[in-house]
Amino acid sequence: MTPVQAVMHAVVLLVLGAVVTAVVSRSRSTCAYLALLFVAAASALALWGGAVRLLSSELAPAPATVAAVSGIGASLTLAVDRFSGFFLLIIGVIAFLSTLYSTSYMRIYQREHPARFYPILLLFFAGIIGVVTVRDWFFFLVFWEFMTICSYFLVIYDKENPSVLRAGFKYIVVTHVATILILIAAVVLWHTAEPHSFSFAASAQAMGKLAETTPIALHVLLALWLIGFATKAGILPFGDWLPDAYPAAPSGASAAFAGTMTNLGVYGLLRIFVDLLPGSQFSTVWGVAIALLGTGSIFVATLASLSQGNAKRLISFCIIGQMGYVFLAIGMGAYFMSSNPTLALVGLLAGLFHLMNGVFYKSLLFFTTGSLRYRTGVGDLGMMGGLARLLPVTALMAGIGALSISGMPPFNGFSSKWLIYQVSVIGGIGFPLFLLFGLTAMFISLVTLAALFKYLGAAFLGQPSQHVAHLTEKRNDVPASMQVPQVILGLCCVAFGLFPMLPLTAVYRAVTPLTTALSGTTLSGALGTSALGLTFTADGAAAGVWHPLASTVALGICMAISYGIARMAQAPSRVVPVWYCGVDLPQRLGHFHAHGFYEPFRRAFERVYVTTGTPKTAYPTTLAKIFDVDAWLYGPLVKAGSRVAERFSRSHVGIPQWYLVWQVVGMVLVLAVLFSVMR
Amino acid sequence: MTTQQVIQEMREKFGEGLRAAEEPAPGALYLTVDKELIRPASRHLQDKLDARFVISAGIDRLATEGCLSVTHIFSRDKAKQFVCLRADVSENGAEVEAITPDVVAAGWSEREIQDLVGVKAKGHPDPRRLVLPDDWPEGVHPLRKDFPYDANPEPVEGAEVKFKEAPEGTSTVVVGPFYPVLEEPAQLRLFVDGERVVGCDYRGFYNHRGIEKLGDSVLTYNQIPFVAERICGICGFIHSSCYCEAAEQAAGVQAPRRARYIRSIMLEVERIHSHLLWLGIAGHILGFDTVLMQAWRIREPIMWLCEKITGSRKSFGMNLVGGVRWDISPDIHPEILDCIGQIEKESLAVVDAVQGDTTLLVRLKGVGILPEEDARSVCVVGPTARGSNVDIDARVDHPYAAYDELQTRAITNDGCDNWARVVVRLEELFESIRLVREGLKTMPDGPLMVEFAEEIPAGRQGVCTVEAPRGEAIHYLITGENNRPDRWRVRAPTYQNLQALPLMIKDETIADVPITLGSMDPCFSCTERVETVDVRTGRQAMLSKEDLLRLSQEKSER
Amino acid sequence: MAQVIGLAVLNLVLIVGLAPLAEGVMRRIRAIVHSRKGPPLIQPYLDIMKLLAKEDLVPEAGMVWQIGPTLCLGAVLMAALLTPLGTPPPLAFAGDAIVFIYFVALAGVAIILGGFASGNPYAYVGASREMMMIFSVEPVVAIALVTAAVKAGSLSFPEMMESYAAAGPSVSMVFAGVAFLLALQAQVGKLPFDIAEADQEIMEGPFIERSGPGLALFKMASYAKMLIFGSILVQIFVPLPRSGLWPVDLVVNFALVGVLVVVVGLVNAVNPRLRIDQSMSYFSRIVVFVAVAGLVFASIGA
Amino acid sequence: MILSKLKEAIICLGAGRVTLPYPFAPHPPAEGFRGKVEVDSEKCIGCGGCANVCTPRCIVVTDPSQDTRVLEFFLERCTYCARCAEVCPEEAITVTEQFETATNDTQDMHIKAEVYMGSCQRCGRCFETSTALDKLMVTGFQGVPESGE
Repeated sequence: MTPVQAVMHAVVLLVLGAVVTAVVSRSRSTCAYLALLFVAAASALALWGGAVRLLSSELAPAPATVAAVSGIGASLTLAVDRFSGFFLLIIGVIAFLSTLYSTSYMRIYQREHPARFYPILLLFFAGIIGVVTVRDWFFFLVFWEFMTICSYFLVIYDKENPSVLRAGFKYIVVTHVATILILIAAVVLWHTAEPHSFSFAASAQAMGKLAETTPIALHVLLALWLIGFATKAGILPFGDWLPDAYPAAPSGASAAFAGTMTNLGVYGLLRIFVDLLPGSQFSTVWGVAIALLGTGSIFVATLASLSQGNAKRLISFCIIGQMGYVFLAIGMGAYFMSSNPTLALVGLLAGLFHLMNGVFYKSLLFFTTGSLRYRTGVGDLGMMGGLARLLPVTALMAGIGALSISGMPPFNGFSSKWLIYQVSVIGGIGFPLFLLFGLTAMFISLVTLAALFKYLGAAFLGQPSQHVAHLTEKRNDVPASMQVPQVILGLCCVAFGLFPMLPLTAVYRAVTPLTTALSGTTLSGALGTSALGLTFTADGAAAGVWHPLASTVALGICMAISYGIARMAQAPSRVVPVWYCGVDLPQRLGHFHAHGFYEPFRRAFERVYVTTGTPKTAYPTTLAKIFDVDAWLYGPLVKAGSRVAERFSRSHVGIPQWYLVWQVVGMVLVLAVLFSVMR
Repeated sequence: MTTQQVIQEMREKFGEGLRAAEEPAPGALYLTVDKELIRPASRHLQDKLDARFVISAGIDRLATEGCLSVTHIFSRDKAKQFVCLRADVSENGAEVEAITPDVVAAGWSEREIQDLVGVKAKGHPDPRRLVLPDDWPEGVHPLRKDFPYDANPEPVEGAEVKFKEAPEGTSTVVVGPFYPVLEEPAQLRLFVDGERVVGCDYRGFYNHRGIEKLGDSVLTYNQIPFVAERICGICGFIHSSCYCEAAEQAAGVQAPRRARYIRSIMLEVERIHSHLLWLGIAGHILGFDTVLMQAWRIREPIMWLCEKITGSRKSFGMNLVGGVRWDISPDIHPEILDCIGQIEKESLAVVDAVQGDTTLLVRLKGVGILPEEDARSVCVVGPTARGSNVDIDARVDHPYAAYDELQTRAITNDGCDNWARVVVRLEELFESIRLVREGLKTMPDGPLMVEFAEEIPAGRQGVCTVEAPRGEAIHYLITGENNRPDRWRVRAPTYQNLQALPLMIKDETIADVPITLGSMDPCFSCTERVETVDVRTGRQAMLSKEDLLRLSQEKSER
Repeated sequence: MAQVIGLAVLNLVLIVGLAPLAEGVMRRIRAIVHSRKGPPLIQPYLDIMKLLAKEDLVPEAGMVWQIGPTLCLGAVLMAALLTPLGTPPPLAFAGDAIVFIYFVALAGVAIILGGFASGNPYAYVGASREMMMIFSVEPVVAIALVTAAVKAGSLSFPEMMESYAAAGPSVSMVFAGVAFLLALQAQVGKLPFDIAEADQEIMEGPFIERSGPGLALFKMASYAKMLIFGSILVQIFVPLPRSGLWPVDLVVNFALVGVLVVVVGLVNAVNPRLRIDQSMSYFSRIVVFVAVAGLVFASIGA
Repeated sequence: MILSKLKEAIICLGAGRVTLPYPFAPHPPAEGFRGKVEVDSEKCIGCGGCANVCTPRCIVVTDPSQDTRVLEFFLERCTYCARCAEVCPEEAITVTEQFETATNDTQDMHIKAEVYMGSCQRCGRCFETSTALDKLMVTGFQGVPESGE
């Protein structure tokens, strides 16, 4: 069985599974376990396919054409190259874990029918697998759209909640704008290609042609792609849907989105800018643009996350920030592709490694928020507190996730961020803007830490609020099927932090075949020969070192020394109540409300990201207005269509007429502009 | 407006409701009204007659006149006059209409009367217990005459004081009773959003020493000055002087001129030391311990001077009703002048340095704002008021001791913030130095004590105010039998100033709360002098509440 | 290997052994400014010994609280192992400037999480302030170190030292050094930046529930930071001629750190505490300006 | 700002060290300091005036027998106002400059003065005779006194 066959089988299995689960959906548990079974099988196939391809020495497998729509030059062409294989591995892991998690988690939705979840989840995975294997823009968009629609239904699963419907509507509008942009770009390339074809190979040629004839048109196309994929990846200002949609979806689905769907934005980006795009000057210019977008997202989204009161919303903003890191790294990698292959390699490695690490801790953090919701029924951080006593394992895993996402050594987030900083500092010597980006990223990783500490501090530590006080008396962690995914991801965070060379090798194998620019580089040439530590070597000189294992052992020894000092005098210890200036305070009054964390800092930066729903501050700066995408772009759309959305989601069928019209009109307009430019 | 005009206007307004009006001594007008009229009469005094609320006193007159009475004392500063508005209620259903809705500043004193004398304030916006301990039984009022001064009622088990609820979305930060910058116990519950204070609630009176009760049940006229001196550890002389002046007023005598000069000089010396002490504390609150150390170093000579003049650094023990015990002999004048000259020089250097210290200024300017209208409505006193541009100063408005001859001025500042209060105090420091010099120069010769021909008759009243470093202290006295007062009412300045704290710290940060509290130079022990038993708070793991209670009682027994 | 272990032991012994002395010197300076006699120089040693033997009072706070002091001192010692003290940093093969910054931040993490875990509202306020101090100060440290890295073309400490010693003084490094010096005051938690502890306001903030050995470890960590950051400042931002004989370099290093201790002690004695928002704006406006100027000069090669 | 810091430094450093070596070196109080009182029971005539003016009531007068009057000073409660010394007609109470009164034994702060007095034949109250001879005459001739009323 070739990888392509494995993938096809996986898709078929998932579609079949969707039908089966829909049929048996009368029983919640049967439905759940059957879904798990199908996903497990499909995941195994995807993993197998991905692993085989990554390990094989074959660089560029021939695409297999399954079906063709000859009239428009589109064909269902599938191929699993190493890059796809890398994504298949991620998809396989996350699909299985999030389905496993959902089997228990979905019990909290007693009102909703399971048929609205499992079959759609399975179709969603099928769509994602399709997206990363297809080699034709037409079918790429088919799978893309399939995935988007499925995810939309997952987002609005809790349909009784009006805010969920609003979030879902915003999501589908925004992502369809992105789809249209990608579609426009595809149509333009189809038009340019001789003969008219949607296939990737043809588009690469078409881009090469455009680069020579009308570079402006190619720039516009690249901008469309960038915006389109950045929207899916959640990069601000286009990814504004993300902090609304992720919290709305059930946690299992959110974890699946965070682990798979957002990453497809990066997949598309790399396909375009590294794989298909010829010509160095384009990657240089757009590399800076991508890095700039990434840095902007890092800055704005992470600062916005500080002021969030809802656990999932807080993490959603952090995720945007982490995507920003990936974009920053990829942007820098693209920038250096023509000038400095080592830096380019390390940049791309850092980006994809960070993406991979992100998959683990982002999904892990969504799982932990789900576990909190599962046990306490609340999602608002202000209503939690002291839950480490109730959910010790979840608390530990949330701690690991928090330290990973904020890049604390020796967890995995640090290893990839360390690489990003290396590239930005050493690359910044030649291009100082990257220094600024790198320092912003460093600063923001502390803000990420702060935001996640808000999550940990408000949810797990301290005194419980009166809402959860009755729960925290005894330990009652979530069921095993929810714990196992958390623990596996937590262990991955630790393991990949301690042994970064292992995943980096995989990333290296995935990314180098994409472009000839990297063909002269080797992993050991860039990051040293040691199997355990990273020695970043730029221009032949060692520029930075990070040896996680040695550092961790040394830290362990230092901690042992500290502990030894502490126990030197054998001081006795005694458990005492918390001291409130000498008064007996009821426990609930010791609860520190999440809203108060970093209040002065939050106040200083609150205008960076303004959301609808909050009263608008009369703040005149253009920065606030620019980032306030809600107000000038999405807000009016959402507002205008909210009633339609309601009907739409209730009926579950069809797409509103006006929306289609808008899509067609918009497409025609943009096409007209493009063609007029190209003439 | 003269006294007659005031009486005239009140009579026109309230007719027969105004039962009596008398002015036994200049500067104190006593009005008695029907209890139904107490609220309109107070409102009229405040709004139309430009009277500032000072304090209320609840008085048990069951034995003499068969009633309980409530006296609200107002000050008409420009007319240099106190107006005491009295209403009587019967013992059954002792209830009188609250004036707090109109006279905001009366909030605490009406609650205090509720606690101690048992006259309910009907319609009080916040009728919670103020003074009595949490576990004090209901219906026991320690300032009633039938309550023995050493009685100790059985504590109520499981009693808990009612605090305000924190607003939604805020956290509670408990400040005190044990808190590093509050040298005395008081509990402030801050409702915070992060660092920002959105509201607060106060619970104090942990330090009750039953001084008023002692004064009208145990001590004699000439013993009270020594207890009054111990109302405060910093401005003790103020209280003993104030008491003596009030008692002299009630007795209808005046201390000799020289004694009054000595009182004035010592009061100013006390102000110098207190302001320097406060400057140090303010520095300490900001973590600027160098200011603490240096301000106290500068202050130290004056403590030695006091020891030299009176025999003690603090608690001078100088005052008696009718005069002072020791002279300030001309031999010591050069030493005093040297000492205050040195202090003036060093203080000027400090002021010069501090004024340009931007790190200090950013912590003080624009923080702890108390706008003038708020300062007037809550009736804050002393530098707290003068820092908000309210020009009241008891030395000017109600001259006592030798201030009719030693002219001073009320030093005001319109900054309304913590820095304004600092500036007012620093200027007052130099003003005090000037007054000491002038007092020494113009002090007349003469006796130190006035001879009393006979015992002070019962039923006389006296009210006097003295400008303490923190603001005006008020002593109100009704003479009684057995060589002791029938009622002795004390109000320390902090009592009134503390009520402005919620306004001052609203929307400030937690970091600014201590310095804002410090900027009014709070003195809790002065504020809390009424109760008869120690409050038992602060449960410790090792000692049970009962153990602590037992220990404290053993300690206070001989 | 033996050399690494030897150097590591030397670093740890020097940092742990001398840190309380530096604190003692600062207390003495404070006392002189206060016109006081002041405690003996060894008082911090006695304090630590006393605390180590005292009963540890534990609120019902769980594991995060328990691990706090150990992690904090452990991370600081780990940072000490990455610090050049005139000698090369013993763990130079395991981490560079970025790793150093993050291990210092890890010490803050221990304080903050421990504070949150103690369940005291004051600890929450304090930990929240500590976090804000970290992200106002750490960027300055990062910018300064990155400036040095840009000048040296490498992020590892030995390379930076060598390259600066070879290249001699430059404008950018002076700016970076000044920025680092200004941040030093906050890094070691001295006035006017002891905002997170602020004993007059929030009673030691995150440490409010700490007592006994736990408090001793936090105190040691905070004392040790003075020597670590002092040495970094001396070694990275002062163009010292190297004698090549490590004991001499070591003595020179500690002599200069001693000067820094006096400076920090003096600033500590003559300042009131700033508010957290004031300190944040101080660092964002003034210090970041100085640091970025250094960076700009560095990128134009000055 | 730098200027004012310098001024502050000058103030601080100009003062030099002001910490006193006390308690390692003695530090006497100013002349006229009111410290612990001393009682000369020889001079005391048992009039009780001191007990009458004592605000903290730390002077207790008891008459255990008809010709003995005991004055007890419980000085741990003393507020050092020196009123007792002021009113004492015989100057039997003097104020010393002793202020180091910390002790582990409360007995150190107790003074007991016994005054032998005559008792009035009529009312039985104690009174002080003008001379010692008179006292002897009063008490000696009466033998062992009976218990008082």
